[in-house]
Amino acid sequence: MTTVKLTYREAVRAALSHALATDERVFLMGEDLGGYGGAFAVSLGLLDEYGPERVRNTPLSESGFVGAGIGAALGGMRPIVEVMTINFSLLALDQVVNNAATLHYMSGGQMSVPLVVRMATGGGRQLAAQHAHSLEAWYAHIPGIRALAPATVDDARGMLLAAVEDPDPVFIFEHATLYPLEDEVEEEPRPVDIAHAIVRREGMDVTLVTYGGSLGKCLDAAEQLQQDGIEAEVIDLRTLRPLDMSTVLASLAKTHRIVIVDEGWRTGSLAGEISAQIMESGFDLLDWPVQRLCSAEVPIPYAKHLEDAALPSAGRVAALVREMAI
Amino acid sequence: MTTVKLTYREAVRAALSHALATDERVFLMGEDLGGYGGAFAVSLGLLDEYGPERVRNTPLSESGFVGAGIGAALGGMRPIVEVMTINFSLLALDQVVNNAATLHYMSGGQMSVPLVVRMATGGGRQLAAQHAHSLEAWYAHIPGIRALAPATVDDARGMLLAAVEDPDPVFIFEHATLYPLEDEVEEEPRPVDIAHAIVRREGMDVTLVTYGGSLGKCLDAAEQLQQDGIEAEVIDLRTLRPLDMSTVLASLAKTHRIVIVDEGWRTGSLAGEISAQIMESGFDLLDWPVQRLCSAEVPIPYAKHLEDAALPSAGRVAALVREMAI
Amino acid sequence: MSARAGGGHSTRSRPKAARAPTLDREHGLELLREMLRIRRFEERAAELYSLAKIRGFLHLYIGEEAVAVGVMQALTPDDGIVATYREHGQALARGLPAGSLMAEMFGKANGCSHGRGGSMHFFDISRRFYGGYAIVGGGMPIAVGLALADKLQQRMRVTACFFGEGAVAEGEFHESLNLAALWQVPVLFLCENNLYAMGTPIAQELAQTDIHLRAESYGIPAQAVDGMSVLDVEAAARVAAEEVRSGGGPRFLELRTYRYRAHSMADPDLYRTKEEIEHWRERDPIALFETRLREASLLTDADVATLESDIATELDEAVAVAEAGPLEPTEDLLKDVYTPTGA
Amino acid sequence: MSARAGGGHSTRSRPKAARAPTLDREHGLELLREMLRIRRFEERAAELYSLAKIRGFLHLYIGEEAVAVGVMQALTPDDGIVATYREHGQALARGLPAGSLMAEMFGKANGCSHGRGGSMHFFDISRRFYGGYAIVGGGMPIAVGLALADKLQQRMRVTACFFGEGAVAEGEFHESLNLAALWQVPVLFLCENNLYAMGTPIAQELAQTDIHLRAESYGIPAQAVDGMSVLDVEAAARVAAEEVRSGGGPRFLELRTYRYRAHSMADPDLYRTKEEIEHWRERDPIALFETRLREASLLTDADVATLESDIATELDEAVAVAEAGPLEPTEDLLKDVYTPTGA
Ligand SMILES: Cc1ncc(C[n+]2csc(CCOP(=O)(O)OP(=O)(O)O)c2C)c(N)n1
Ligand SMILES: Cc1ncc(C[n+]2csc(CCOP(=O)(O)OP(=O)(O)O)c2C)c(N)n1
Ligand SMILES: [Mg+2]
Ligand SMILES: [Mg+2]
Repeated sequence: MTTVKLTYREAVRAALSHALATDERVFLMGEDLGGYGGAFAVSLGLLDEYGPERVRNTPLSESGFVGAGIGAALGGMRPIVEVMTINFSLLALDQVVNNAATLHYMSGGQMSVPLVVRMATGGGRQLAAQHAHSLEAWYAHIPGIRALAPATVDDARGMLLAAVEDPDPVFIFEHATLYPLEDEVEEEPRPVDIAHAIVRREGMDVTLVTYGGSLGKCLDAAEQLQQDGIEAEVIDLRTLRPLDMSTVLASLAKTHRIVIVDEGWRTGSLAGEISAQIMESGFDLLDWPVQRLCSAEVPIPYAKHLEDAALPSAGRVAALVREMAI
Repeated sequence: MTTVKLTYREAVRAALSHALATDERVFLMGEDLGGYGGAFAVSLGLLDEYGPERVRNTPLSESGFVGAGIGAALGGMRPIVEVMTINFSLLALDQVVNNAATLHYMSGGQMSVPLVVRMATGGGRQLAAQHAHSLEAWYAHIPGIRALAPATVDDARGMLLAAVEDPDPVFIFEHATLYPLEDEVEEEPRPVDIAHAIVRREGMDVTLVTYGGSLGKCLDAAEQLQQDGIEAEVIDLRTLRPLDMSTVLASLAKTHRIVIVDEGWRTGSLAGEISAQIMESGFDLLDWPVQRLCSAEVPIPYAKHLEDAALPSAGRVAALVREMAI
Repeated sequence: MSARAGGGHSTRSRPKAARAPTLDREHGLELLREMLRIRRFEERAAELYSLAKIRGFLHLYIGEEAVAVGVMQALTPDDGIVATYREHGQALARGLPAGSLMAEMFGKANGCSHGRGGSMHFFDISRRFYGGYAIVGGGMPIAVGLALADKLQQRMRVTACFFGEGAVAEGEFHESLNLAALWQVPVLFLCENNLYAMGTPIAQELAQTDIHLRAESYGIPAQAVDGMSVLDVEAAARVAAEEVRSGGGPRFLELRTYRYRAHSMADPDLYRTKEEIEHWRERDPIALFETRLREASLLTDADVATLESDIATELDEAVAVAEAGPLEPTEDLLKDVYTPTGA
Repeated sequence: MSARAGGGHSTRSRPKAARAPTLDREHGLELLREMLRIRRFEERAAELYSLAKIRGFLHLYIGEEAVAVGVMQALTPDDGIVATYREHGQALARGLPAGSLMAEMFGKANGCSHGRGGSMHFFDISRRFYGGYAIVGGGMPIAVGLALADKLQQRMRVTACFFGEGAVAEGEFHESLNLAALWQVPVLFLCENNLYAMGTPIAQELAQTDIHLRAESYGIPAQAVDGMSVLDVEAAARVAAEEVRSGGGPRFLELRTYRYRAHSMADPDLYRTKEEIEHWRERDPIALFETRLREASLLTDADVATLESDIATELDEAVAVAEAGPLEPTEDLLKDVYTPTGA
């Protein structure tokens, strides 16, 4: 197995390039795919390689081009749409909920919408309240779509390839702080299993469940806890809809304590849903009530110390675990 | 105390009329407030009484007129905006999240947005997947706004009046099946307390927590259960954000068993959030894991038998309670 | 009746009389039959609604038949169609079997959407009938995308996108027209201007009520057409569809029409006068066309009787199909949320 | 440089030369000072960004100063302003203290938004500066609403709404213009057409690149103005603002300008040529105006030296204010999510 070193950004780009090269139905569409290569330069270079028909620069029209992606998917294409950030994706939610998620079911199974929509999510870059939110929980609420949150370089590439093969609308949330992350991956791009969560670190004492931009924080917290002799298991959910609870419950059966770390606002968070499902299916396994660490319920502020205080951190994860009487 | 008999629809209208009559900053804005009196004829007659400046018919432009409502609120008015249904409100979510909910905080407290937005929600009328969803959980996720779900005739009137007095954006979700509901209320319109949930029926054996269109179903279920000798307490949440958990926990301390009934889709539902909060604050009170009854995770279908199967019902609430080994 | 009062179309720019296609007996009968089928179908639907056989929202097209029928003449089976919740006319004219539509409205599994959509959500992909969208304006970006797919795959076909004049105020209208014009995709926009969006007259919806002028501001060739004349509609649609099909980019027709019935069965219709409706009934597309055919000696009383009885038979059968249709098993409630995959 | 290449403004309809206001020394110095203040402020901000004193996104207005300064001449303190994330120029021209802006970008509690907004979200309600919107197009409905409030309360004032040409493609642009025209509210739309939306040239954004023509399609009187000439901008803005203020309904100015710097500090600026930028630098609004004043003998070297040194002092003080400013206590993180009420 030959491996290469890629950044998360390059991994997404490699997947895009692979999809464009191997499936002529694939095309990219989004704002500033031209000169910019997208807001995060993910697709930089692809326009030159594949031309403006297949790497299609769009105007600022989120509802329009997400809807056009749905239509193009119905027309036999495999569009990969980039919405710059999840904050702007609110402009397209009508198309997402009322059309993309609905058409297959409402047409009695006649129509499928093989659409992929990628977007950056999350805070941590001092961009303030119109650029920093994490609304993945909303997408995870919608039947008819899949929601993926690649947290590693390998998943950034492999999940996108799996998404392109999926017959239904898939939404991919790339935490904006991850793009520079570097890792060694297999040279050959290939889809990964998007049906399952994964244990990223094993441990006996407590389970940390997380996804996306918070995975690194949980792994750091696990390091900190190890110094106190606490062995934390870290689960990366990977797919936010449909949720794979079996991996979570298997871990709980071992550790009997669980903390969910989620950058979304606490009330109505995905963390809340997971806690509720544990309530329903893992109640007897619990030695301690499930805990959540989420973002503070504020529009994320610009000032660094305030933003830091608003978002989950490794230190706060570790502190919460230490309170759990282990 | 003089009382009058009003329908839910008339109660909302009475509140609108009262607000228009007593506060000249108030005006109504929404689609078809003219000939139709709004999609549900709630404001019928008010145009004649208050004229087209204060009862303002809008074009189909959800983002535009919700945004204009925010602006008018900043400009010293007290707009009451009607969005026909929560399904169409997706078109306005950018204005809701990125502006209405954010401006007070992000301006360091300089600006307030005293805006009221009303909309119908929910299924049960065979309107299919673009007219039948319950997305209140999404609104309940957003810091900076209040979310109200009047389930009774009295609340339909009094919550709206309280909302108009609130300095921040308030979203009111009126379940579309409630408009014909009739009840006796005090003659004089007055705001009600919107800070607290309320016990609608007392019972010792199990607590049913619900809101909006599901309150009636829970009360019916409680009747059914009584025949089996099970005394159900029924709590109407009333305000979905911020949540009043104290009333829920007080009831739990008495019954030790709880079922949450919520017409939203299960995964990521408000019911999940409440379950998670009970996990965190009421774990030791539980004799049985918290249960949820939500809508099936499908785009709500048109056919009556399928729609019935998808939505919560009194029968299914009762059945779930009976499984709880009381 | 002045434009201001909301009862009439703007006179600032009158619909241009499109060149009439030559009218022979066969074509004349075909157009008349299609319009009558729609009208009788909907009258039947209204009755069945009163009998509670049909539920939910039911939006009738009565008065607007010339639009769907005229446009459909210009389309081939290869072309795609995107419509609204008021789409019975388009569906019938497209050739969806009346029985599958009736069954859909009965909520039966043999309905064109398996009973899951109802009146507002007809789909038939085998006929490239892409629905049935009930969010006003929501179908428009989808039509642009279907057309984009054709362009990318070098298929010379048209996507016909129907919507009401109420949709013109929505942001999605604007984004769709801009995208279509910018990318020069083969979409034919068909604005059914019936002067009202529910109870709101056009003058309270749009600052510029000459909708085709609005379309032109995106650089899309546009034209207003008398939507009560099936021949005018057909003529204009043929020209426009041909231009779209041959790579000329998007085209836009504003079809000026009127609905005689209320917005939906739930609408008490308080926002317009009886006189206004009567005025428009004098321009009834079916009556007008019938007269024209008779005057040209292309139609006899016997022809009409045959048409009516054929249609009555077709509709009786459609209702029977609907009545006899099975309900989707409740156990299948969760089916088809996701597309089944091989694995 | 052709319009196609994205490097120039459309020549199909040239900006009309608005009547120049009489130029006296005092006014000339004022305009020059305001433009220079903006430029020097932003140069300072760029430096401070490199030093990581300022973080997040920083969008510079350099090159576009004539727009904010010219427009602001036409507004009274009673008028309201809605702007975008590229709003330093408007804020300074409006009279927000440079120190409060600098402190905001430093994330300090004495910033105009208490450090919660940063560069993209300046607010100062005491000066009716309503911000600072970073969702493209998102401020436009709000401006319509502010204007509606004025109309409802019979206040004769203007809401000035700034946005870029990129916003023109958004649905919210369309809905806002239609509402404003339909309701005839006193809003002055100010499209800062700098030819690019991030890296996308206008020809890839809009099917109709003559934006003022687009505005006219809503029945809003509109005009293209040379946005590099502060006097042209001022003249056009005075006329338009007066018409708005006196109840004439909305007006629309397309201000043709150019930004010399990258879209934001994060932008490597790969989408346009050095030559194109150089070409535009020859039309630098500050240099042009300085020359004009000198030619009219209204400006001396000493004046310029004084201006520069006054501004340098002002900015030194602003930076000192920012440096010295306190951080909002972390305990106050949850403050002001909701408005405190008496109860
Ligand atoms: C986004 C959205 N807003 C509101 C509605 C409610 N609604 C349904 S039909 C309609 C009027 C549409 O008028 P028009 O587009 O002219 O079509 P017509 O019904 O006249 O054929 C409205 C407001 C909706 N379905 N979708
Ligand atoms: C709705 C939305 N989509 C995308 C973005 C990302 N974005 C920020 S600025 C910008 C370009 C806007 O261009 P324009 O309106 O011309 O203003 P300019 O920056 O040139 O002043 C884009 C695409 C955004 N902020 N909001
Ligand atoms: Mg209409
Ligand atoms: Mg620009």
